[in-house]
Amino acid sequence: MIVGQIELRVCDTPNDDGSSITVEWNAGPGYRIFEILRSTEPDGDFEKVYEAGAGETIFIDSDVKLGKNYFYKIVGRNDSFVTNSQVAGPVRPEVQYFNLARLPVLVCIIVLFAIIILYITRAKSGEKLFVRKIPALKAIEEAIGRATEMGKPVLYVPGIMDIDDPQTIASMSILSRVAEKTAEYGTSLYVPTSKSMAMTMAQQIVKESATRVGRPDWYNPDNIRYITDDQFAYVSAVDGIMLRERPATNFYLGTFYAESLILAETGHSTGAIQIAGTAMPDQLPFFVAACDFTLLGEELYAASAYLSQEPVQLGSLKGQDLGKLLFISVIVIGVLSQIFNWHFFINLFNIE
Amino acid sequence: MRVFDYLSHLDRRIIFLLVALAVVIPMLVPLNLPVDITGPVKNVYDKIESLPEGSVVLISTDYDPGSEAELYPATEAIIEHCFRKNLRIYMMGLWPAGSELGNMALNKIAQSYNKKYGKDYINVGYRPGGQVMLLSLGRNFGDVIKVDYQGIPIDSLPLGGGVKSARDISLVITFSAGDPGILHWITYFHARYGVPICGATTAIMAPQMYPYLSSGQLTGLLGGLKGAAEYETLVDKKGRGLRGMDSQSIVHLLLVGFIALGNVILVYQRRRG
Amino acid sequence: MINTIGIWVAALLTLAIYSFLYKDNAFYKIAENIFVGVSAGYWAVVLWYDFAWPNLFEPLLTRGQWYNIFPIFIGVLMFAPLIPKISWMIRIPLTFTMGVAMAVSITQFVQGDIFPQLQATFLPLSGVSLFKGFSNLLIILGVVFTLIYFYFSKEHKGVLGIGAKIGIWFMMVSFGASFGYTIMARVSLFIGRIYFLLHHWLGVI
Amino acid sequence: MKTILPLIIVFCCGFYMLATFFIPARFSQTSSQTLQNWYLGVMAFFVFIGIFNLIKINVDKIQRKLRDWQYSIILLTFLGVMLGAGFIGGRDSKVFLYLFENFQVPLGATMFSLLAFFVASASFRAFRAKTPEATLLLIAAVIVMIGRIPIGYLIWHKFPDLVEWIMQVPNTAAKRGILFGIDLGLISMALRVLLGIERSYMGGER
Repeated sequence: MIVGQIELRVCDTPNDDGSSITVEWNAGPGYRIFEILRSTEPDGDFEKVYEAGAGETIFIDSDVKLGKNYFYKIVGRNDSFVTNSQVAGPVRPEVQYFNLARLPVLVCIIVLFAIIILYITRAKSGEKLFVRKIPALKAIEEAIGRATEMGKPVLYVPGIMDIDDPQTIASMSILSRVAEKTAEYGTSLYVPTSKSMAMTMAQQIVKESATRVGRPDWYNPDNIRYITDDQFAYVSAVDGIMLRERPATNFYLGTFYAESLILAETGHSTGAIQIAGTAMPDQLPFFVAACDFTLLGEELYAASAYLSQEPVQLGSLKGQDLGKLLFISVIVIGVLSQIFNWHFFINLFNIE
Repeated sequence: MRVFDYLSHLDRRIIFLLVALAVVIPMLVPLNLPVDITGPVKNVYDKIESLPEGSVVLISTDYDPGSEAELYPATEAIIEHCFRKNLRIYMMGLWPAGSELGNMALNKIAQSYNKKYGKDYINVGYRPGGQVMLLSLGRNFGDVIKVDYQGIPIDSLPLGGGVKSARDISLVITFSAGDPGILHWITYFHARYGVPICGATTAIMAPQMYPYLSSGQLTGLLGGLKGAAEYETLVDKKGRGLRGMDSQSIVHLLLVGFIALGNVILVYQRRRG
Repeated sequence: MINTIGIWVAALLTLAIYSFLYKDNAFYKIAENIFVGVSAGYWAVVLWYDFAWPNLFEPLLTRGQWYNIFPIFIGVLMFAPLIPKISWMIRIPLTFTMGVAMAVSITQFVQGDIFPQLQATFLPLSGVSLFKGFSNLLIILGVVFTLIYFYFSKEHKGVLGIGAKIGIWFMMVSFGASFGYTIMARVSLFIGRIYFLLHHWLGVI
Repeated sequence: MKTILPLIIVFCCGFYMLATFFIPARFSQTSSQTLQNWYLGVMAFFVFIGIFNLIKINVDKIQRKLRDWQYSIILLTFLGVMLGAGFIGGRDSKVFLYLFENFQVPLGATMFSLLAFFVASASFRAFRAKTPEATLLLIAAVIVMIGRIPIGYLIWHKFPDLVEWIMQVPNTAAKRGILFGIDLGLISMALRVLLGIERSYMGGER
């Protein structure tokens, strides 16, 4: 069996907190194990720090002290051979204060933030901003009106995730408008939630909304309640509410998983008008099939800005639109890079 | 055409009843509809066929009762094949509830092939720790696994003591319903130790695995119940997979029928204005 | 014995849930209330043992990390609405959670979603088979037209209107296909329940 | 105070967390880890206000003998047993696991499996060729449904390949386009929250 040389490279692990050294090696086939040895002197006593298998080529040594010099060597073995590599070093672990590998992410965030803030300031300065109509949003008010005429309640399901999910926040923002309208009309509003914090937030929102339209007496905290954190148990209870309270209008806005269709089909069987919206692409087909109106993906986020009609909020929508144009341009440049082999551009998008 | 008027207001409970019958009847009276064999499934079969007798296959049950319907039939079919080829099975699981399901299949099939626990197969149960655990497992099984699922010291079992590192494993087969699962085996066990990986995943996950199949990081793949049915055809042992596939075919055809009916009604209603 | 009871309980609860497909009834209500009761208790216990205890209380009580009194205080404020005078303080835990969560989502989505998805769209149009090239072009155009649909700043008329329309077509194909693709997995779940009833409970197959 | 303090908290926590993402040094990583642990802990701890609410509403229902009040007794009994078993006996206690395995798991699986019926009723109703868009939806769905089952292969052996192509090409394209929109919406939403422009979550105060 031919056993090749072992080529050894060591360096301070890039973009870390100075707690490790990266050891990499290249060896021919035939080795069974590699022993990685370390010392603080080039000709001092080397001690074994790691034993690697045949397929491994990299080891991160995190048992090192900041700012101290280290030397490494590797012993490759199989049943009949032992090969020593050259000693590599010195290498010293150091702290990095900026993760260079994440620079493209920082640039992307700054650019997106900048364009959104730019449009927000332009909107603040009184510039008129046009935003096209979103059909599902127009339907919200009509649907509440319908429930009022029928003397039936409105059901609002804010998704099954907690308030750490941006979709839940978007939903809460829409809830505040829905609550205003229902309070104004004096229609009951049920908000069952699957998470305790979401319940707390929804209670605050509905209460304030009622106060704002001068109907604090309308607010009933018992209508905004926690059911259970469990996905399907929550759905079984919401289905029960639909069948027993017979709401005339159902809103499903927020994060949904497989339960989307269970809710929408049960709601349909009770004859309710249904307005759904989610940024979960996998669940959109089911809402589109079973509901009367659906906010697709980004429209859920746009909804709160749109409903408020506040210039600052609308400004951020404009910023998002510029972001889309930016994405399209990046895609075009990327496709051109593929054709003309501009690997530099494509590699910008490699993220550790 | 009163029929269409009736159908356009068809009570959904009739649809529900038909769906239920379409599933239950084929389960009671198997139809044995033929199943085509796809490439990735054949690859799993060929890989197991190619292993010499006595090789150790590591089976990882990375699912729970939620995906039992899709993955358990595949578990049985593959264990069947391994025992028939006189391979030895080393079972573990990355999901807490998986090892119980694996045990059920293992004990059932071991009996019919007269295989002995400890010698021909063992189950070391649930192993938490994801990637870190898999990395140290490949290097040295002894670091991670000290006892089997019953608490018996691993070294006292002939098969347990014989497996020291990834080198002693000829093939890993993971039954995976999510994370941790098949991706961990590919990225941490195949990439590091070069052990070939085969997998059975839920139908939803299967398309995401195609890139790994084409790159060779994954040797073969059973997707969902259909994969299990194909495998049962290959090993010629009719089980839940084939039965389930009969039900699947009937339900799918029923749905296509419903859609066609819905459109006929639509055309009829349009004609009448 | 205890196992047999377990199987009977599971089987009867399964049937109780299915009875809901016919119409709402007392059996469904029983199953529903058992389900909510058991699961709410289950999650309270799990959330406590897996998150609240190890992240808040354990470091303070067993490792003496005194500064962990802060998050516990923040958590206890969940009861603030019970006292009208300080009820506004409920905003402190809410805003704390959201501040951390929103920041984490931003970095996670830029790094884990936007970058890899953009890169995956830089598909080769030359040097591949004609069919592959066509498919790649279709993906690129599909992404662009779908994005155009989500353009809010202009009325969807003229060229923009055509682009948005094509975007909708792509989405409709995607929705239909995803719907059809999921059916198998959903039916598998039902097969699993039927197998449980027929095999484990009744023992007929 | 009632508005300013929460806004300061959201701003500081948010931008500090953003900064730590780019700073590998130890103080940054440990503090960001600590903040994340706290946030997970606080959110989990909140479950007790939910349980409190659940108990309150059901006790109230029983006391006032509202419609279906009898069922609330069942709910509270099971809740009590689970909480008792879990907090006194521990989460590995026999009763706790038994109730989980023989009640919660089959109930969850059965609720989930209702989807087999609902995909049928939804497709009967929704997949009608009313408009060109609806027609596309319908055709794509039918092709995929037939191509996924063995009979599809018997009808035309390229059927499964066609399904794969639809899933990998037009489906991927549309999903990705939707995702980019979602990412932008999310980032702008998160930024509005961090800057205190979006405040409706605080009870709608503007």
